[in-house]
Amino acid sequence: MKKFTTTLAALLILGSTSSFADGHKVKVGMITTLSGGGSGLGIDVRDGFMLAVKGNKNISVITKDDQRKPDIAVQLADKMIQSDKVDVLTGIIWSNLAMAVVPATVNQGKFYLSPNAGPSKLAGKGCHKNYFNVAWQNDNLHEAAGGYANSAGFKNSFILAPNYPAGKDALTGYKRYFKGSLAGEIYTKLGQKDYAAEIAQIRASGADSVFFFLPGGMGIGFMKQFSQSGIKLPVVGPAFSFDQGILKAVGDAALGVKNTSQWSKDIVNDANKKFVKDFESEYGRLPSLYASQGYDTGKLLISAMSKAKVKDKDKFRDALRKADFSSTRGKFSFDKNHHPIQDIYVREVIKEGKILTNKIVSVGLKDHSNAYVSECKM
Amino acid sequence: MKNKILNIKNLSKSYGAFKVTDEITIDLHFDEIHALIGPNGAGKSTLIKQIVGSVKHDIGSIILDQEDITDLTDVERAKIGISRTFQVSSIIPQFSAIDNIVLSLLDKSSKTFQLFKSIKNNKDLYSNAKKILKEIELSEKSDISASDLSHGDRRKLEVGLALAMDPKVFLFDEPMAGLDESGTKMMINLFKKIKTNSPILLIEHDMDAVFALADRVSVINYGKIVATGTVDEIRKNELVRDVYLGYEI
Amino acid sequence: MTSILFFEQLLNGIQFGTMLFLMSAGLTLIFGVMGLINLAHGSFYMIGAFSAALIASLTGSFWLALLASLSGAAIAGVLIEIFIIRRLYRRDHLDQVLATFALILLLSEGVRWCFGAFPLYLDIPENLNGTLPILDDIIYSKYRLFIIFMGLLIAAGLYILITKTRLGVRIRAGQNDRQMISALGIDISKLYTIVFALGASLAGLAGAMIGAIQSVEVGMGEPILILAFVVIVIGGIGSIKGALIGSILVGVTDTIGRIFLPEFLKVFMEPASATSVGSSIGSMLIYILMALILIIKPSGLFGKT
Amino acid sequence: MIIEKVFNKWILLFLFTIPVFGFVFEEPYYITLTTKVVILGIAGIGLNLALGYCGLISFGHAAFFGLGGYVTGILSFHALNSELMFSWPFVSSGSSDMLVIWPIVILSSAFLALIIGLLSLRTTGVYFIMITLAFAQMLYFFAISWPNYGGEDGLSIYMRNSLPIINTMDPLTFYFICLFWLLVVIFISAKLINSSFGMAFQAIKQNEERVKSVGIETFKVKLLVFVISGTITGLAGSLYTDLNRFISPSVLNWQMSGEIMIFVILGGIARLYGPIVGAAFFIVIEQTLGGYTENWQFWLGLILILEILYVRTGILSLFEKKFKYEK
Repeated sequence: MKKFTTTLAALLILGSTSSFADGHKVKVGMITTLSGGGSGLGIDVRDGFMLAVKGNKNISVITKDDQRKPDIAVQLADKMIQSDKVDVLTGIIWSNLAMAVVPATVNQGKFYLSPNAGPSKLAGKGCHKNYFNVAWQNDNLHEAAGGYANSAGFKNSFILAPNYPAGKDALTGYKRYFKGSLAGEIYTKLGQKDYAAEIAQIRASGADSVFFFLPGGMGIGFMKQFSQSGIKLPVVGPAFSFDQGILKAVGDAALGVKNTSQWSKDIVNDANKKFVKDFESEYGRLPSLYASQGYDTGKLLISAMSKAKVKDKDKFRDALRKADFSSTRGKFSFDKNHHPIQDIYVREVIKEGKILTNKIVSVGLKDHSNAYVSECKM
Repeated sequence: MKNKILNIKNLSKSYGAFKVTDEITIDLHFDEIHALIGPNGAGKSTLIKQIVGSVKHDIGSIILDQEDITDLTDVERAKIGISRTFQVSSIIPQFSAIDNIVLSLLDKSSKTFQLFKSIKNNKDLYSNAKKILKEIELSEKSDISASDLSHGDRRKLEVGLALAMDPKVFLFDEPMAGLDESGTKMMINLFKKIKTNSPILLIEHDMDAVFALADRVSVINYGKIVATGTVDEIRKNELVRDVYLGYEI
Repeated sequence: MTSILFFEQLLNGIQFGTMLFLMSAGLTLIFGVMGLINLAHGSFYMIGAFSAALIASLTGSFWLALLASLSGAAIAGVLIEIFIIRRLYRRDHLDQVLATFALILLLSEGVRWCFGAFPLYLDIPENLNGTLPILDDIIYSKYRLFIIFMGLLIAAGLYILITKTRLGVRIRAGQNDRQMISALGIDISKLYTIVFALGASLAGLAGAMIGAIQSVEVGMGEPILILAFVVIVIGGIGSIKGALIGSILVGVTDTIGRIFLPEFLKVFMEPASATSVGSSIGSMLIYILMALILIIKPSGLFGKT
Repeated sequence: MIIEKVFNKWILLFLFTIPVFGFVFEEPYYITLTTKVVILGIAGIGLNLALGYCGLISFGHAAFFGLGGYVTGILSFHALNSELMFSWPFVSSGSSDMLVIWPIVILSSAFLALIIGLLSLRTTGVYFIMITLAFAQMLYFFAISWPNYGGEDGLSIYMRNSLPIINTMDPLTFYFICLFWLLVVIFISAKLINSSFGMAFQAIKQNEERVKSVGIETFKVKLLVFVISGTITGLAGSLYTDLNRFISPSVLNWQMSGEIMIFVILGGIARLYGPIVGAAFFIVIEQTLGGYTENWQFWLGLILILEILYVRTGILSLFEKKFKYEK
């Protein structure tokens, strides 16, 4: 019976491509960071997405580099909407760029599928029916870190993050779940790479654990310097500083560190196995968190396309909301504000042969949604 | 005091232990050309810089027309009537000759700048500038950009810039250096004519010109005035001979 | 805030300062001798770090990697000087700014092309890992002490080079009077190439030493470039002594400021806003310092007026 | 010179027609791009007055661009949320009317330029370059960490600010508003350059000591030029916020100062239309190269270097050279 339905579905799709070609085609605009610092994330999201939609003739993708500049991202969004007439936008890595692009995009009736950024404003008061976040709300991984800290018995944490909105969200997220006290709370300069001064403070603070959110090169610097400082406190952080792309730059300093993530390459399900295998054979490297998010975004889009035409906005939106695709993360559904409900895992950095990678050690928060659902009027 | 337009007393300036001017006292009478001579590095140009205020002196006073200008800035001194030329031609290279003169006329022509009125339409300014170009015999070259002028013409233009300001005193720093014979002659005549309006403190190496022009001569060496007097007195002064060995005095 | 912590932070500031010195010494030399504003100086920092990471991954030796950073940056410096920079000495500062800005784009993307978009791995040698007790209660990172030591060593080396060697005489001559060195019969273009390569290699060394404890990635050079400019302007452009003192001043101000300012503000304000306001002012502090110094001394601390 | 003047007319003609083509052929993105060229051109013309004509090499004009942008964003943000902005010395709840916003932008940019100018103009040469940079960096770090208006995330205003009668959300209409300002700014600059004041500040660039010696207070002249320059760039910042309906600290970054400077140098310094040509060239290169390769910045760098080494004095000089001695 199952076989029959899939064949039928395949026939239907085949049929539709010829007869209703236009209605089922979707034009995707991908705005992501492909040059300069941080381009690794954008490249992974793009590669993951392209892998997911590979061979699908109904999807055409226009990719543009936002240079990590919000004004460029806004102009690209304008171009894609006005000139290229895309139906769906996706790709943005950074919260500040998302804040610049998303509101205008969804207000113009286009769909936006976020493969990475999930600023609290877009989850709460600023939520929108056409905005779907396929990754996480920004606070999620930090909340899970707070939850993990409780279960690990930490009583007195030292926490630090860069002095910008996402950094503040991170510390808020951790504090929301962490039940112990704080030995210290520091906001560092955005882009800072040397943490000698902060590490000295950690040493002097009497903390029993450290939580940090320092994305990109900032985290590499912190981890290396922290491990050299000889301080033996346990460290926990979100996956960003321990992900596949970045681990080899951190080196052995990261070994044993616990980090929280909604995805890991060792999650056991068919979709994930296929994704990891396909990604490696396609691009010759291990997939990262970002690649998985790009991939899931692509799969979500395909699932919705099989249910409704993109021009029929209400039906297409309903189709998206169902999230009827097999996610690399396993169980995946959208909450009322179109942000994921998913398990957040605790991973540990290990060595597989000579390659550093992550292994799941426990589930940090089960079926976790986000704190802003009630603020969202939709 | 009354016959002195410029009166400089005990002007001193040192860089560390090196005294570039050492208690210089010198004055300038109405209607005169007072020449300042001395070997290279004696402190002549530094003295000019201190009088115009581009270099701050350490002690001493400068009185112009019975007004103490010691504490005024260089621009304020220029405004109340001290006008100079530079030892090395200092003009606005990309301006035409006439525009250089017009620039020099600006301060006198109006109290404030015209922000939006085209300067080229200001007929008065340009006709005044033409008169000055005529005096320095540059009328034909009025539209040539200053950087394309010959060396001699630039020296003339330099003097023209000073003329245009119609100052109380002129400080000329080697105005005739590198001029040909006719140029020197023109300058000598010009200086004789203008000194009745505004007296001139003249630094010059061309001794013939100095002796032809100067009413008084001061000799400076190692930052000190070693002698002051009329041309004849200076010619006879033994000390000056020592300082100026090699010059036919 | 204990005095131990303060002392440790002071050391951190000095360590940061000595690194800045390696960057700014080259920058100030290049400006002093050739009159060149080199925005691409940060690119040599990056090239040094990438050369080191490459050699370290091939040989596993940190010391060979340091050598590679010096030579890699120097080779890049020589090539760039000969093909591009040499034509800019006689140009005005604006052309130099534009051309070296363009070089940043070229070199950053070039490096990304060769090495990929992800940061590279470079670690410190095993025997410099960990800490060392100094004085009674203070323990301090061995590697950071090594950085301070290297910085001072190079400062001393530069001092000897400039005051005691023939090359130094020529460099000083070049700083004072560009016409003079040609009158002395010195091959200027060779001298310029040497000075440029020297500056580039110092920046490269700094990149490798810092890359080992921070991260080796594209774009790592620009933030430190801006800081190095702040340093040489504070110290007075062209003055090596100014660069040294300016570096330490900036390093200490930045480190002490960003840690103690929030603590200090907590005396007057509620902790949350003190942390936030303190960090904001902390990140502006060195620019405030520089503006103040220039307002009082328009040519920097040791600049020629 | 003759050819350059003709070329300038062509530039104006292009500026009037390209967006209309974009409209007719339903390629509104070309309108957006040309609007960007015009706005960045205005910013460049502002900088050019200080940098090109008066020799004040400011590496901190992003401060004015960003301030203009933020003033616009903040006023409109408050109007949108009907939140009180401040209640002293008078009650204000912002505004989304361009006719209110523009004067406030102009006044505040002028004020900032006055302060920065007063402090910076004591220095010269590289010191001036760096102290202006320092002030812009201060604002940048302040904007990043100031939470009220979004910090690093920036501030979205969703709707363009409005004008009476006119619909500013229409791309072509907004374009002509920007073009109007460009013409105003060109007109003002041309008038200034040819005035006695212009004569003074152009002379200062070439020989400041001489200008002092003829009794002109060069400090005041430079300060006024700097203020006018900063004000024009601030106005461009305001339009840029309206173009994107968004403002963030990235426009205060030193790279923004660098880019404005590049437009000026690229087009040819001290040429009235230079910054427009520079901005257009830069954006066209960015767009075309960006379409072909991820590594477009590499090629952009290469093109810029070749331009500096071989064209030397800016694109517009190509249209001048042959006639130099016929002036």
